[in-house]
Amino acid sequence: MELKNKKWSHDEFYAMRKDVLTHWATGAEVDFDEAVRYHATIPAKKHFAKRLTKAKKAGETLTQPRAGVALIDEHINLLNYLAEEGEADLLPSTIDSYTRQNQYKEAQNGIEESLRAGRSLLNGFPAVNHGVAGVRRVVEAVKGPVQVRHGTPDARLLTEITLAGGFTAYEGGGISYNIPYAKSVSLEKTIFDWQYCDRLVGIYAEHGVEINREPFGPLTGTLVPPSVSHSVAIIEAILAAEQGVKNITLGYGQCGNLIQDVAAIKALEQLAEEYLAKHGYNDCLLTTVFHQWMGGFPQDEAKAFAVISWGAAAAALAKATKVIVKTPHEAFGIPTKEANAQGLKTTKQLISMLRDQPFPITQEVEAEINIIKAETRCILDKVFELGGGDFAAGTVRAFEAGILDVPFSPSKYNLNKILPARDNNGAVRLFNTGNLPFTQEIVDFHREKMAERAKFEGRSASFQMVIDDIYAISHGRLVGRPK
Amino acid sequence: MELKNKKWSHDEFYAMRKDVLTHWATGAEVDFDEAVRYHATIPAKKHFAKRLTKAKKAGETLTQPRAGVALIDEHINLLNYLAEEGEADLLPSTIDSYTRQNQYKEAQNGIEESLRAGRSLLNGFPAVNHGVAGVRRVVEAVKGPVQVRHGTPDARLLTEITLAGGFTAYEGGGISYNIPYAKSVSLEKTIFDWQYCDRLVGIYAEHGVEINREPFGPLTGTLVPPSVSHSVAIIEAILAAEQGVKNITLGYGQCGNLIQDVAAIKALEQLAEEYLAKHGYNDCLLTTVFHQWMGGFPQDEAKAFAVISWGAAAAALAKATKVIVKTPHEAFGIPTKEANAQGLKTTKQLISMLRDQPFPITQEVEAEINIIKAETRCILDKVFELGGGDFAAGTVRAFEAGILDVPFSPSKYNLNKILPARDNNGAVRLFNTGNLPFTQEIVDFHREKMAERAKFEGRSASFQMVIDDIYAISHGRLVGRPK
Amino acid sequence: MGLEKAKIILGVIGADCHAVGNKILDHALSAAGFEVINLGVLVPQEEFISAAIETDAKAILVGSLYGHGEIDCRGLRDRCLESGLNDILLYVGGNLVVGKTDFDAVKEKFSAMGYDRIYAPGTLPDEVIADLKADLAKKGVRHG
Amino acid sequence: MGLEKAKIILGVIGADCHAVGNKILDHALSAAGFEVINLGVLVPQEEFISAAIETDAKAILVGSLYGHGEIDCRGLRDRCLESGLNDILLYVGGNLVVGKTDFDAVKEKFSAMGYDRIYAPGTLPDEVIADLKADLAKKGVRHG
Ligand code: B12
Ligand code: B12
Repeated sequence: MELKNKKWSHDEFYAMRKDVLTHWATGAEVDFDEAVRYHATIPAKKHFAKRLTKAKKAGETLTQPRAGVALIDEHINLLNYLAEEGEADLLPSTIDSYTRQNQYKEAQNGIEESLRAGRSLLNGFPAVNHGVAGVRRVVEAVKGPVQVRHGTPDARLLTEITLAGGFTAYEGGGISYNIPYAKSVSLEKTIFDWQYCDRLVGIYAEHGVEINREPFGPLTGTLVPPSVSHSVAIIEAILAAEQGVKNITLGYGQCGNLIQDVAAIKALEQLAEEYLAKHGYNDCLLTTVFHQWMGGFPQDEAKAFAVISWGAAAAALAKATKVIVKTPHEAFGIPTKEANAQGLKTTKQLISMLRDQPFPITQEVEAEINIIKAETRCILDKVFELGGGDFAAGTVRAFEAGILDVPFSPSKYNLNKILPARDNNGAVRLFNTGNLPFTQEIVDFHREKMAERAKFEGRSASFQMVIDDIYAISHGRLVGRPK
Repeated sequence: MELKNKKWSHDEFYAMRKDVLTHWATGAEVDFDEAVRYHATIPAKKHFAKRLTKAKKAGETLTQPRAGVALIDEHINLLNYLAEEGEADLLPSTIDSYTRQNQYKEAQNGIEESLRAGRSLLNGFPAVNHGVAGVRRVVEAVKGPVQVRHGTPDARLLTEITLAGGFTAYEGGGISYNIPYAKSVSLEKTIFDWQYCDRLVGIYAEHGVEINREPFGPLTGTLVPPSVSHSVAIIEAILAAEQGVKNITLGYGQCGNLIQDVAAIKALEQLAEEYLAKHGYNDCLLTTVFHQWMGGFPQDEAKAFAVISWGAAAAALAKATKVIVKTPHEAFGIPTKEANAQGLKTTKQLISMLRDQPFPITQEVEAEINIIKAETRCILDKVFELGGGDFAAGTVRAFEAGILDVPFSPSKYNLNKILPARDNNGAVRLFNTGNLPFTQEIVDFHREKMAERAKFEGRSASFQMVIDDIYAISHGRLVGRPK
Repeated sequence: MGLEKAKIILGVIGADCHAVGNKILDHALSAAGFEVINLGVLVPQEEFISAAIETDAKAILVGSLYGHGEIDCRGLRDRCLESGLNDILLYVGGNLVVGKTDFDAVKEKFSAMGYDRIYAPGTLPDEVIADLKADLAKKGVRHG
Repeated sequence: MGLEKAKIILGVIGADCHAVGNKILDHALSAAGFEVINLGVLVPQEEFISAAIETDAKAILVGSLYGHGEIDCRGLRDRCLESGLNDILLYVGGNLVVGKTDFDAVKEKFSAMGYDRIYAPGTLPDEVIADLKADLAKKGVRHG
């Protein structure tokens, strides 16, 4: 197999499909034509892509939680509670970690233990084990549009089952569900497997079924500079579009400095439009998703509400199409449904209070947009070049060379050479730009920013600064200053 | 008596004092010289004015709750809990409503009923009834600087007792503790009575005791346009300075539109410096206080956290010296100490996360600063003119004429002619400028802003719009749009 | 028109100065066809009574927001009876007690004090108006 | 120097990919003078055991953040014993169970599974280092 960013033929796809559907017993339940007919019966208000498109036009920011439990009825109750009490606009089904690792036996075990224990022992909804019929019970009983959210390097069977089950949106990607989630799965393999998922969405599209696709924007969630996550997001958008995906949501995880966060969403939108058009994908509808702070949270719930609110504010001011919501239990564990609803309500209140006041595109925002764009272009163009004009092949080589490099990734396919830290205003910069293909001007920019902070703090930029920044928000600050 | 903005002579002051100290039995406990000696023993870290000055220099925003209960020990426990668990930088002693109306007998009754009931039946701390000795028990047992916060039209005895008791900061003013709090007390009387309070602070200053004074910025807390509250704040600063007050904190209640709120704090600082200097008061130290949203709150606690957070964010971005904190119980009743600490912690987290990112003075902020300044100058200069060069006399006449006019005031000395409403971005404007002495340009500005919103909503500006705006935040929006 | 408007006394009791809800209720009740005698804020019990006698009002609507409602509202029913206001409706609303409290307990307490209807914090005028119309209709009072 | 460094196995168990805490612990433990054999994330029980045998480690530090700790950590002590690791220290930390839970109950549960020390969410490295030094000293292990 030679990895190329090229639309799979139906033959290629169906050949692989035979095998995929045997990975677990429930694969046999998938009947594509019947599934297409089933999708035709889903009402518009439960349709994810349609709801997003409407929100984009109206300038709304929609709220979406993370949530998933082991058993179907509990899962339905949970989602409906979040829709009603939490006023969530969009719903998720967060998949458990065994399923994410294709450990369906362990997932089955988790279902059974949960039945016995009377509480969920899984950290998510094991959709593959529940099968098409189980998934449909959820889709039918739940009051809003639902998306699959996971973190699965090889998600082929999960995609088959959940889409046949009637989900209208699907998170993930060959890079974004590998680099933060896996240790020793090659990018060649995950990009290839995700071409399968994207192709399946594309084939649904060919049959008139619109499914929203969303690369996982925040990656490791820990001090990821916008240009790094934007590069990954845009590459995944291109890979998806090539396979026929038409409705794409690109994501970004809050860094915490308002100017940088607003600029990041604007830059992401503009760059994605530009690159998709430039590479010949002109019929995708793009929306954006802003993730509330994805790193370590404060344990105190009142303090967690502050972090949640600041994320809500930034999402609203940046006019992201949707916001993924954290909860006051974040530092401890999977939230109760009540805690989850609280995070949603806090977010909803802030978003609706701010919807009438867009953040002005000030000089500072403009400057930040420009730097993010310049950095991202350096990376993307180099990836394309390394791939000899192919983003799929280029991505694999770029990670090898550290041209793409995600901080704190557990993957051995990631070089782990760059080191991010906050500048004196809390924006995420690089105190080591590693092998990122930046111009000297950009490298100097980062160096100056770090020097400014180092001088202010009376210490030199070092790994201790990075550690301080990692703990900062959970300890009540944005910038990890020395004591 | 002819009301004039003129420093009282010692004779005038001491003549009135004799009477004041007889208003309730505890007045006899006041011994000024002994009190001056007592103040000398108060350590710097418990000294309000010193803490504020330090914060101003360091660019910090300090947190302060409202809190007060009927009984001394409970009050001490409450304040220490808020300092420790709530991490409050500054502490209050909120006075109960009977004391505020000089109904010391009812307050005594409330103390006794509270003793019997085992819980506070008063909505604050009845300092006059507890007397100098009682107040000192609080000052000594409490871990931080404490301020008296109340809403008392005639606060002369309260001031005597609490200052002799060792409080180092004192809220209120002849306008700001009349117009929002009284119905039929004349401004002549309250300004006069507050000259007494300010003079007392001035005499303490003459004896080397620095007491911080703070006019009550938010007034009725309900859609008060910045220029209206700024005018009152600056007049009260001038009245206080004339009586010898040297350390003044000027306040503003959050309106909810970030640009307007940031601009309001900047404009307040700049205008106050300008007017104090212009009128010959050159040795006052000015700081600012930002009040989190003072109008109706959402009942849901998660939503209340959002409102609290947005207030914290605005305070931090505006770089106010301190912020007065609301609680998740706001819509229901006096908060438990736990709820109060939660509001403080949320606020603290946001403020410390934002302290490294000042809001840029963008064109939009600049424009808003200019309009607030222009409006406030119109009002202040007219007040001065009406008073024949005297701000005290001018204020009385200005309220009669509606030159000064506070929305939703219960006072019959307020004209109640202006009608505020939000513009399309949520900034508070006037859809009826009443008799405010604005230039035609300013009147047109407000008219255009309201027309813009009216057009957007497809209805004309009317009292219904005002009502919708009053309910908006508690119902989850900033602008009260029609359903 | 034709029919006389039912007269309603409105006011905020005790040392309480919260004026906003009072102004909105005044506006809404008037728009709904009642003749509102609004005593404003800081109203002592006697003033409610004398205004009701003077105007032959059908109902007294007492607001209390600031937390002292429990102390301030006690005895108003007795005063009504003492003053010969035997049939008058007594409503009370606002933030009646100190602190966030279970509303059922509050309701019971004020019900025992003789109030006909007790409203929770944040009640909207429409609810009050509907109740008032129904209660007055039961008493045979109509209004234009 | 002079003294040999005590060897410590570090890893995140099961299907768990949370890498940040693991990297920071590695850094802090190494700086504190331990020889850290960091297995990274997604580590099966067997790998902890074989690494400990191979390196003659004095302690295994198991991390579990993602909520499946209860299932994943069971039986590790037995495997140690089966493999002749009779005297090895077993620490476990992270967000060990699904959901915000009373930590005492969690502690009891993992203590019953044979872990010597159990750490609450958000534990800082300094605490772990101090405990490790103390526990190793008790066993007569010193390190440079
Ligand atoms: C960043 C993050 C992620 C990143 C991780 C990126 C990466 N590869 O590292 C991403 C986004 C990929 C992610 C994914 C998931 N996450 Co996550 N994640 C977090 C988060 C926000 C911060 C973790 C972190 O880095 N903290 C900073 C480091 C320095 O602290 P730490 O990890 O806590 O480690 C310290 C201590 O705990 C202790 N410690 C840790 N291990 C050990 C071991 C020993 C022996 C000792 C002594 C001490 C110790 O020392 C460390 C240093 O101080 C936490 C919540 C939080 N804490 O705020 C959730 C959290 C851990 N994640 C959670 C979950 C459920 C998931 C997912 C399943 C997705 C989902 N349902 O939302 C997936 C898991 C996928 C998988 N297979 O594992 C849950 C776990 C729930 C539970 N236990 O009930 C948490 C608690 C969030 C929540 N409340 O729901 N996550
Ligand atoms: C604005 C406000 C103020 C302004 C008032 C300005 C003014 N003159 O009007 C200022 C800043 C001056 C102020 C002062 C004080 N306030 Co105040 N204030 C508020 C606040 C934030 C909003 C009130 C408001 O205007 N709401 C909007 C209107 C439209 O709603 P409403 O008042 O609730 O009225 C509606 C309903 O309740 C109902 N209703 C009201 N009355 C009646 C009567 C009847 C018969 C019926 C049927 C219905 C009804 O209908 C109204 C229309 O929908 C509330 C908290 C909140 N609700 O969020 C606190 C609050 C009412 N205040 C409170 C307190 C304690 C005070 C002070 C003592 C200061 C302090 N300790 O902080 C002083 C009181 C001074 C005094 N002597 O009264 C407490 C009361 C506590 C309690 N009951 O346990 C509250 C609840 C805040 C809190 N949680 O601590 N306050």
